[in-house]
Amino acid sequence: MMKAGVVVFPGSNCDHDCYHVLKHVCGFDTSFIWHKETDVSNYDLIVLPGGFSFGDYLRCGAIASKSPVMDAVYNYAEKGGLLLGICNGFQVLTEAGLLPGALLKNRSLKFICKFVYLRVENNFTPFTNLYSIGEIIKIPIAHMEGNYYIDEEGLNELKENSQIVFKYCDEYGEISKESNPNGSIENIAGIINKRGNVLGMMPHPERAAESILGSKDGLYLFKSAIDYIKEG
Amino acid sequence: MPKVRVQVKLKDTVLDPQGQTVLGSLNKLGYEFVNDVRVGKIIELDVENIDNLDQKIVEVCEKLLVNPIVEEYSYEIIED
Amino acid sequence: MPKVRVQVKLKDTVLDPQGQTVLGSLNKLGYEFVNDVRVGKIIELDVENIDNLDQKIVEVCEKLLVNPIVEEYSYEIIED
Amino acid sequence: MGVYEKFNYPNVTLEVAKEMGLNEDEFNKAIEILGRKPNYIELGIFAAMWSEHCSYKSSRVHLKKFPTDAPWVVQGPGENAGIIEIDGDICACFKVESHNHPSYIEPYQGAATGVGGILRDVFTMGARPIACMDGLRFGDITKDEKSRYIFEGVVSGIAGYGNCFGVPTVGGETFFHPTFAKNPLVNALALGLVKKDKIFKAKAEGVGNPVIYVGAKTGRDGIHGATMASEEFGSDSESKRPNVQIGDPFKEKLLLEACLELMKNDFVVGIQDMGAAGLTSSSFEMASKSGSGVELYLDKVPCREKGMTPYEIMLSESQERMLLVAKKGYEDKVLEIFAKWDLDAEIIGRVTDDGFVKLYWEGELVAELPAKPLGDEAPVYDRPYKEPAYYKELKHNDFAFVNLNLDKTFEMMLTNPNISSKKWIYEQYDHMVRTNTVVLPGSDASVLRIKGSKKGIVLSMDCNSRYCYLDPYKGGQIAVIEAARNVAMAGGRPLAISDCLNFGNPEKPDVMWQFVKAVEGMSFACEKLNTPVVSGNVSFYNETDGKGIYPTPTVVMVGVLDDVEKRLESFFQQEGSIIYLLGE
Ligand SMILES: Nc1ncnc2c1ncn2[C@@H]1O[C@H](COP(=O)(O)OP(=O)(O)O)[C@@H](O)[C@H]1O
Repeated sequence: MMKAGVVVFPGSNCDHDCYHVLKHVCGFDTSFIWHKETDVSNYDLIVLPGGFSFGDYLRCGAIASKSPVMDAVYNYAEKGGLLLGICNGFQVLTEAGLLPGALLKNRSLKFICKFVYLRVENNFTPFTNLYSIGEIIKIPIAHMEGNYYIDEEGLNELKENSQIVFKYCDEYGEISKESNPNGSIENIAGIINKRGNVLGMMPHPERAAESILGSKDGLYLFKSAIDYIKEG
Repeated sequence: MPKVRVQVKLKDTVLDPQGQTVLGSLNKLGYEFVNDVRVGKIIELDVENIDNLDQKIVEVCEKLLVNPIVEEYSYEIIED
Repeated sequence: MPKVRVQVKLKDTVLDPQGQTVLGSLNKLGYEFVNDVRVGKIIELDVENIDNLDQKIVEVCEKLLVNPIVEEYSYEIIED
Repeated sequence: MGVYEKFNYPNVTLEVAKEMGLNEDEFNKAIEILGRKPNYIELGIFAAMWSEHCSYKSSRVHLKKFPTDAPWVVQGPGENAGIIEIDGDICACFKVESHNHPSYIEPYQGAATGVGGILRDVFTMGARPIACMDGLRFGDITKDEKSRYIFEGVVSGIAGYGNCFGVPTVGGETFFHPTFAKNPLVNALALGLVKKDKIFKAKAEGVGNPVIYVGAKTGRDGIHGATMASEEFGSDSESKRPNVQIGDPFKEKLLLEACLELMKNDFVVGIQDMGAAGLTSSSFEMASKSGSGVELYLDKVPCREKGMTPYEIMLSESQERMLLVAKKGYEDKVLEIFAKWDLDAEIIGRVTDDGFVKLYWEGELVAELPAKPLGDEAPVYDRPYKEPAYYKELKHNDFAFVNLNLDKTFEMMLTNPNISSKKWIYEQYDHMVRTNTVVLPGSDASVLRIKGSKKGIVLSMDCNSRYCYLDPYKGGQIAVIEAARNVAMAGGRPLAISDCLNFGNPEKPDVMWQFVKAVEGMSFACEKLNTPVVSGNVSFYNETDGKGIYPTPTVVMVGVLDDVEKRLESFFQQEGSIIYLLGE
């Protein structure tokens, strides 16, 4: 059976949601990984969930990125393990240096929780192989600091390597200032590392993985990972 | 054009959860030489060289930049 | 016991939405003499008087307090 | 040197008692109960326990009129929150509470700590919070800057606390009217799930069992302002003035997880949060409910600020703290769990059986008070009430609309903040975390699924302050009925309510009349609908410059939906659907 782990920082609050989807919706053998643990070698997929890892004090994800478990997670990723950071998890990944760039306060300076549309920019990743390129999917966001920033050089590199995976758009796929909820550079909502095994995204696929929640579009992200793992 | 640097701090008696969390993290990372942490704000204003600058700055601080119920402030004018 | 005052600012090249919002409100309130605003952080540490204080502070800043991708910092030690 | 000399506590006189908020009768009653004059610390405890906020002295006689029973009621009023059965042994635990005055003083922190307080009420009972709601009242934000500032601060305070804690704020109510300009209302609801056999109560039983303090350190936050006559504390009194309470949602999240982990074990005897009047009300409540006593060693209480005195420690309202009683011999286990979550936990006392709360400071007995009489013999007032003049006048008023220009009226309505969309508010709240919200805010009622059950929980918060002003009896009825109707329209069966009664000064017969009538109207509606009141809160003295607010008895109706797949939203779903108009 495929094994998934959900890292739990003291202020994680989407940990149970991720656990629920991985275990009950996707059928992973799923366990929580406490932030003080130091061995994470035994997983097929590790998720850094959303929330406020350490109250989001100082900078979101900064303190979490220094916790003992992150050394182990770093090594796991170095070895090619599948790693997904959602929302606060994305922030932790940038702070830990596993993904480039940084997440700043939303342009509005306000927390935003709502459904948004995303355009799939790259379906050649372990997390998006079941989507088609240009597909428009509906997934909620819920964050205060989702405004992705990277300098020009970094941005060019992201583009050259097709590391931009999701962009905010409107329901017709239009990418514009209006469809950008937080001021993110070039409407970026999710990126992957060069090697292609570490994905960070602000939107919450686990909140859109059952039809009762109003969208199942996020489910295919997890299913993509399953397919990828199966194919070895 | 002068710059004004306003420092805003939580009053000493007001709980600073952020500072406490940072302190806890630093100590856990082995930086035991840090005994306390308080986090405040610094607001830098580029201003025009008006006559009653001091008075205006105080006004701006008390009207908008500072919440006197929990914060206190000081400022300095840095001529350019 | 010395105090260390660390100032953390967003780099000039990074847009500061908080500063822009403050600027907008100030101008709306009629304080036209303010031309630009940047908001940063000030982190005050109460520290022990260790030998290699400077070195340790730099370490603490680069390891945790500052994100070099978007921020820059300076610090001063205030003896007591 | 004893504590009283050391801290320079003044001699107790009627004047001092009055400064603390006790009147002459109450002061004499305190003397009668003790058989002697209370000392300064004891007097402070009387004042806190007998404050309107803690004792419900003006409302108690009337609250008795509420129906509180039904077969599905597991816990009615009297505990931290009410509990009803939802599906077999799955129960919902909920309560609404006000944080009006603090939100006027400091909107962000006032609202944030209001959310924090109500969440603690729910999880001290063993329930994991799964939803919050907020009922808000402000002045006219289109004209009044200050009201706008309060409004924005309150909304971000609720967001700041709830989002970080990780509970979805799934709905609420917002109303703007000049009557609330200087008395904004912030009513917060929390609802949690608990298994029927896992409910915890505020008990202090078992002689010798340790009393353990957990959570944040104690500071001088929110110590009753009136009691802080400055000279008594020496020259640095400025820094000792009461502080605004600051919320730390991250700490509260740790406290939640630690408490729930602790409660899985059977070595917890009882637990109580430290809300209003902090350590005072929690220790007295625990002792008096169990008919036991407690000894507390106040110098053991973890303090945030230097030089805190026993008086301040007893009356501090610092947030994110709990008091619990564990079985003797399990102290280490308790401390271990809190250490895992990086929280302070300290044994600060033990349970006795003499019916007294005894407070020690460095070995010295500094206060000794009987637990039960302080609660049971608290003053109760049947305050005079009288139909106000305005009511008669309004009755004869003709509200017919004249010269109505439809276009203008329509435009006026759409631009009125009371009618326009509340998206600006609820999009700042994480209303989806925990992935149970299956009808999102924006609909008349919100619906939550329960993982592992077919059923859903339906929630609606309602009150029309204007109706309640025009006719408090009917207004009270309408609040209950509207909430029930909203629940029904989402497909739910209304089961029970929690309420938050916001009124002006109860010492004014006009205000008291509004209160009595509203309670009677609500009672009538609750009886007819068979939806008892299982928890609630009263907030009086919402007055500034002698002007009270429109009476606002906020109602939260909780209902059950037998098949959550059958939930309904209150908007048109499809082109071509047929529209019916029901009723007259
Ligand atoms: N303070 C608030 N917090 C969260 N949701 C709110 C708040 N105020 C209003 N709402 C939501 O906005 C929607 C419309 O509210 P309201 O205009 O009061 O509805 P109605 O007038 O139909 O009762 C509801 O779904 C309600 O839950």
